[in-house]
Formats: sequence, structure tokens, C-alpha cells
Amino acid sequence: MPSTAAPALTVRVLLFASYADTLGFASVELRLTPPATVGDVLDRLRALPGGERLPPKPLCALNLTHVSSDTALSGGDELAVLPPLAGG
Amino acid sequence: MPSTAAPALTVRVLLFASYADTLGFASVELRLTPPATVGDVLDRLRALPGGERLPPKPLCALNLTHVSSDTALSGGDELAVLPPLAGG
Amino acid sequence: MTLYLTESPLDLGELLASVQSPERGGIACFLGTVRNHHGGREVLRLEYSAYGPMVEAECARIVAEAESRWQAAIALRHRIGRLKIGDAAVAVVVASAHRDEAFVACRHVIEELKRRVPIWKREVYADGSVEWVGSRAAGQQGSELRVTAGFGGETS
Amino acid sequence: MTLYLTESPLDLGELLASVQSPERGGIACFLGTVRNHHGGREVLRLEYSAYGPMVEAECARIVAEAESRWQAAIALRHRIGRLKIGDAAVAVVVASAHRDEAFVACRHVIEELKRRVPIWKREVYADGSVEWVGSRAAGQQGSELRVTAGFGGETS
Repeated sequence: MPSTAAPALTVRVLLFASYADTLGFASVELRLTPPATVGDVLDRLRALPGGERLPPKPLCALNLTHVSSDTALSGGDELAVLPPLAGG
Repeated sequence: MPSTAAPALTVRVLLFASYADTLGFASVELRLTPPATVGDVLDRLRALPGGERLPPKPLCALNLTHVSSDTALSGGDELAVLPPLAGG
Repeated sequence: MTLYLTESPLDLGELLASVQSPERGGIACFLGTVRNHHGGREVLRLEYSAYGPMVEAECARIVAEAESRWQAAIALRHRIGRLKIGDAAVAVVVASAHRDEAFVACRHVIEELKRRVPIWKREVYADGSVEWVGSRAAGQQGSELRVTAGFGGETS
Repeated sequence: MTLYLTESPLDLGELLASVQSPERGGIACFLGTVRNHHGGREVLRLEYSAYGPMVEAECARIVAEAESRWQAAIALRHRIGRLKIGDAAVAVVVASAHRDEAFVACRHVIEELKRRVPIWKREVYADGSVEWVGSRAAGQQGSELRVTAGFGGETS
């Protein structure tokens, strides 16, 4: 990593249900160059095998709260990518 | 009873709750000259002590079904005069 | 024959069991319980009475109409007699394939029961007074009525 | 702290007891049970999974919002794990002074749960197939996803 870059931030990413099946894992620690948004994480996921199957705008939750894809990330955040909900 | 009159018809009248308290009885057999309607029974009740307290259009049920005051009566009918309902 | 009236405590579990089935995934219920206040006055207890045969007939009509209209299975029960604060006076349970029908039918049944089923309620208040609920108001059903002591009327 | 998720059978009586009080005379409930069919296919059983910590947080928000808006006491519970046909998956119980608030709040809570709470359902069909419910439809949440066998992905 170049010494001129801002320090990387680490985000814990959680996948569930069909998304975990599709990408083949349920959680991952991602290092991102700030400033980074939820959308940046989604782009990283899409580059992985199976990631092309993620929808254009999946539901996302940051630290247990629903957020949109332009939400900024901070180090230590927990970002969950949520398949279509089916509770009830 | 004059022999030229149609035979009288007998109707069983039931009163409930506050109406039974107001008129002082819960059931009575009334003899009416046909043709007779629910309204005729109400007029008879109004002529009794306490009957002036009946509302202009009380709920009435004839043989277990709600009816209006112009409904015709037949011998053997059961007519119930129902105070404001308070179930539930 | 279903009995819609009972003098026993209402058993929600029994009513649920009577309408549940594998095709019906949405169950809406309503329970009406005795409140400790009414019209700004403290209620101690109350007593429900009914025109029993007509309650059975009218409830059967309400349930049949709603079951047909919303493709639902419906259980309905009203308790009469002396009830304490917190006791359930009425229970409606509606099971349907989907929740929308279940909610709408449940609401409909309780509204129709209140509008059509001949049941009356006499409340005993903390100040010692006793009153037939609904009979003081000069609503569409008429004039003011007050509870009076009985007298021996007769006719015919 | 209230737990909104459980792996145990739902106990409606317990939820009722937790919201009843002498001031609240109207109680509306909703039970969602496992149906034996979905999308024209016969369902044998299913399994619910969840993002547990967020379920707790989001349910707490939904309940607090509705309790404040409708002056109600609300109990909410969702079961996860393996469920059989007929098992209750979700229960909502709302007690309020009057039935109107109870019905409206109960309906609101179940709709909000379905819209906001991260729970997923995998159905096992009579033809042997298994599917995450909602993931086949190309709805607003996106493109078609099919369940695939896992692979050992890694990143960072």
C-alpha cells in the first residue's frame, strides 16, 4: 500500500440466506480506501465469483440499521447485505 | 269480541335489559286485531306505565330477525323490543 | 350446533384450534376485555345479559356471511353473566389463506356483532351507581331511558 | 431486554399476558402459520433464518414506534429454525383502550415486520426442490438469484 494513501478502513461484511449461498461465504473482512461507501463494498462483492448475481440495489444494513448505497463507511462498521426479506 | 271482526292474533312480546326494567316485565302475550304491525305493538306498549319512555324507533326483532316497525305480524309471532345493544 | 354464547371464561386456544388448517396461514383475532373505566367513571364489574336464541341466530348469520365473503373460517364467542375487570367478554378468531382477508373479516365480524347482536351490559361503578350501557345516550335508537324499579304490568 | 426471536414454539397466552391491563379493553392479534402450499407448489416444511442482532434492533424500533403512535402495548415474536406445516412463525399482540387502535397497530406491525426485519425462509417442496422464498422474483430488490452450492470464496 502506498504511504501517501489514507489509512485503509476495515469493514465486516455479512451475507445471508441466498446471497451467502451465491457467493459461498457468510462473512468477510474487507479493507477499503477511504472515503468509501456501501456501494463500494457492493462493487467489490460483484467482482467475486457469483457476485454478478447480486441485484442492482440490494437491501443493506449498516450497524443494524437499513441504509442506502451512498452511505459512507467508517472503520469497524458492520455491513450486512440482505436478500429479499421473507419474515412473517 | 264482535263476531264480525277478524279473529284476534296473539303475539308474544319480549322486553330486555333497560326496557324490561322500565316497563316492569320481560314478556307478555298481546292480542291484536289484524292486520297488525310491529308499530301497533309499540303503540300498545307506550300506553302502559313507563311505556312513554320507549324511544320513537326502538330496535325490534321478529322471530329472531331484525325488522322495521311497519312489518306485519302473524299469530304466534315472537316480537322482541331491544334496547341499545352493548355486546362486545 | 355451535353455541356463540357461554357463561364460562373464553378459551382462545380452543377457538384457534377450531379454525386452523394447513391451507390457512393468516389468523387474526380480537379479544374484548372488561375495562376499569367507562365514560370517565371507574367500573367495578359488570353483567352481560342477552336474548339468547337471537344471539345464536344472528351470530350464525354474521359468521356465514363473512366466511363466504372472505373465504375464511371464523370462530366467535361471547360471554354473558358477571364479569370482572380484565375478563374477556368477546373473542373473534378468523383464519384465512392470507392475512388481508383475515384482518378485514375479523374487524367486520366484531363491528357486526356490536351492531346486530342482542346483548346488553350493566355496569357497576365505584360510586355505587348501576347503569345499562348505551341507554343514557340519546342516539339514533332514541330517547333517554333510566333504569327504574319494576312494577307489575300486564296486558292483553 | 425483550427477545423478539425464538427457536421455541410461540406461546400466544404468554404474549397476551404481557400486554393485557385493566385500561386496555381491545386486543388484536395476528398469527402467521406455515401453509402447505406456496406459489402453486406443495410445501413439506420450511426453515427460517435471521440476522439476529438486527432483528432485535429493528423489531424494537417497530414496536416503539407503534406503541407511541397508537397508545398501545405490543408483543411481537418470530420463530426461527425448522417449522412444520401449521406451526406459528410470527405472533403480534396489541392491547389498547379501544379496538380501532388495536386493529390498526396490529396490522401495521406485521406489515412493517415483513418490510423491514431481516428474516429469510427456505421452503422444502414435495417435488424435492428447496428454495429461498422471495429470491426468484425479479422485484424491486432486484435480479434473479438462484441457490447454488457453496464455494470457498475469500477476499480482503
